[in-house]
Amino acid sequence: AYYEKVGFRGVEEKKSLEILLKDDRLDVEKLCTFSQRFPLPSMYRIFVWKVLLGILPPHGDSHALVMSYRKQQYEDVLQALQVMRFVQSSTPQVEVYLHMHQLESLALPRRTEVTPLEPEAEDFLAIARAMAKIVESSVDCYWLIKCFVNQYSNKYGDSVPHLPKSLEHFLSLEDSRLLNHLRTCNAMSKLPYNLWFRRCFAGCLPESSLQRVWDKIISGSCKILVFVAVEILLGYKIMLMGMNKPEDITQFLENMPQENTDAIVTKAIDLWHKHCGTPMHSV
Amino acid sequence: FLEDVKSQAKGELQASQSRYQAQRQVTQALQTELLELYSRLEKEDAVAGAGAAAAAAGG
Amino acid sequence: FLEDVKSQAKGELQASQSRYQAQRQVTQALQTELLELYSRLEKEDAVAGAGAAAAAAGG
Repeated sequence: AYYEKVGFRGVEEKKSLEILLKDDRLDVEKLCTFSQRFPLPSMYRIFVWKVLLGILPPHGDSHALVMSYRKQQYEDVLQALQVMRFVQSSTPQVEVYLHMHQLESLALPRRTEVTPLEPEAEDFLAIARAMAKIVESSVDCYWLIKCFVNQYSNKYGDSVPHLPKSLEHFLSLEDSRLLNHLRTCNAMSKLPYNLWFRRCFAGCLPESSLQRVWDKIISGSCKILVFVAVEILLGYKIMLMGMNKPEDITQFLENMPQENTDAIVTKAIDLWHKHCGTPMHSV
Repeated sequence: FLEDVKSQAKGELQASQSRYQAQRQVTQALQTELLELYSRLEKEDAVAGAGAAAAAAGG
Repeated sequence: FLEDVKSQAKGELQASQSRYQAQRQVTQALQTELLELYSRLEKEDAVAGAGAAAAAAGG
């Protein structure tokens, strides 16, 4: 009965999304609300992400023209990098995306200096690798990575440093015993916060689970990241309670098992709705 | 309806402007690269010139 | 009035497009120059390499 209900809800949700997408002028706010409340059907996900991230404008009539601009811009930047020999046929695709982004933000490194990658560049690459597994077209992929990364740092840059504190708070509400254990063995300051809150779980969760988390980030919440982290800790409580060295805990979490991630994300979304409320604007 | 027309035009203009901005950033990157190459060439020419002069003096 | 707004929007878009085209011509010219420089540098490097090899063989 539960599955019937969920299945029925799924069909209803998909219909209401389709009604939203039929508008000549897409209502971005309603699309945000929808994506915050419900999972995006995978057939519409990339389209909705492109609209929410401003890669496509609200007006459907403009989509072809705007996409031709986007494609041209992609090709212009790529071609310049090829001429400058920053990019060769052997360059991995995600590094191509990185150099394109660097060129566009006037941060292309000097090639004569062989410097190790900045942490931001490593974060970009991790997000790019995950996005490349979700999105087929390289033009779409580049634009989605770039706009995702830009939106994340512009919109949530100030909140990200506070997320570990928030994690501690919600973990204390959900399971104070686990929190105490982690505190006792000095693990709280060594949790993989970069992986969780700077890379948004890219390289940590498999893409099928990851995209459901990114739905929420793209539509306007970075708080979801905290609840995913809480559910990961709760999900592996037994293992974690058995570890006493902080580096073992970090090591385990950085290479987390990939089996139950869908359930973890589902629980995280429920917990997030429970604590932060479900957006109730009419959809 | 007027707002509609305006917002549609705005969306298209923004995309067009972004394409233009990227082209400007490409220009800057190319210029930086060219400057570096020219200074490298000049250095090499100076070294080659000094080498040739030394060879001529020695011979 | 609506026609007015539309034609203004169209004008702005065209202006943006022509700015883009102009900038694109600049980058094309720079790219050509860059390619030429690269091939000049490569020739010089080859000559220098051959010279060094000859010197080593002669010495």
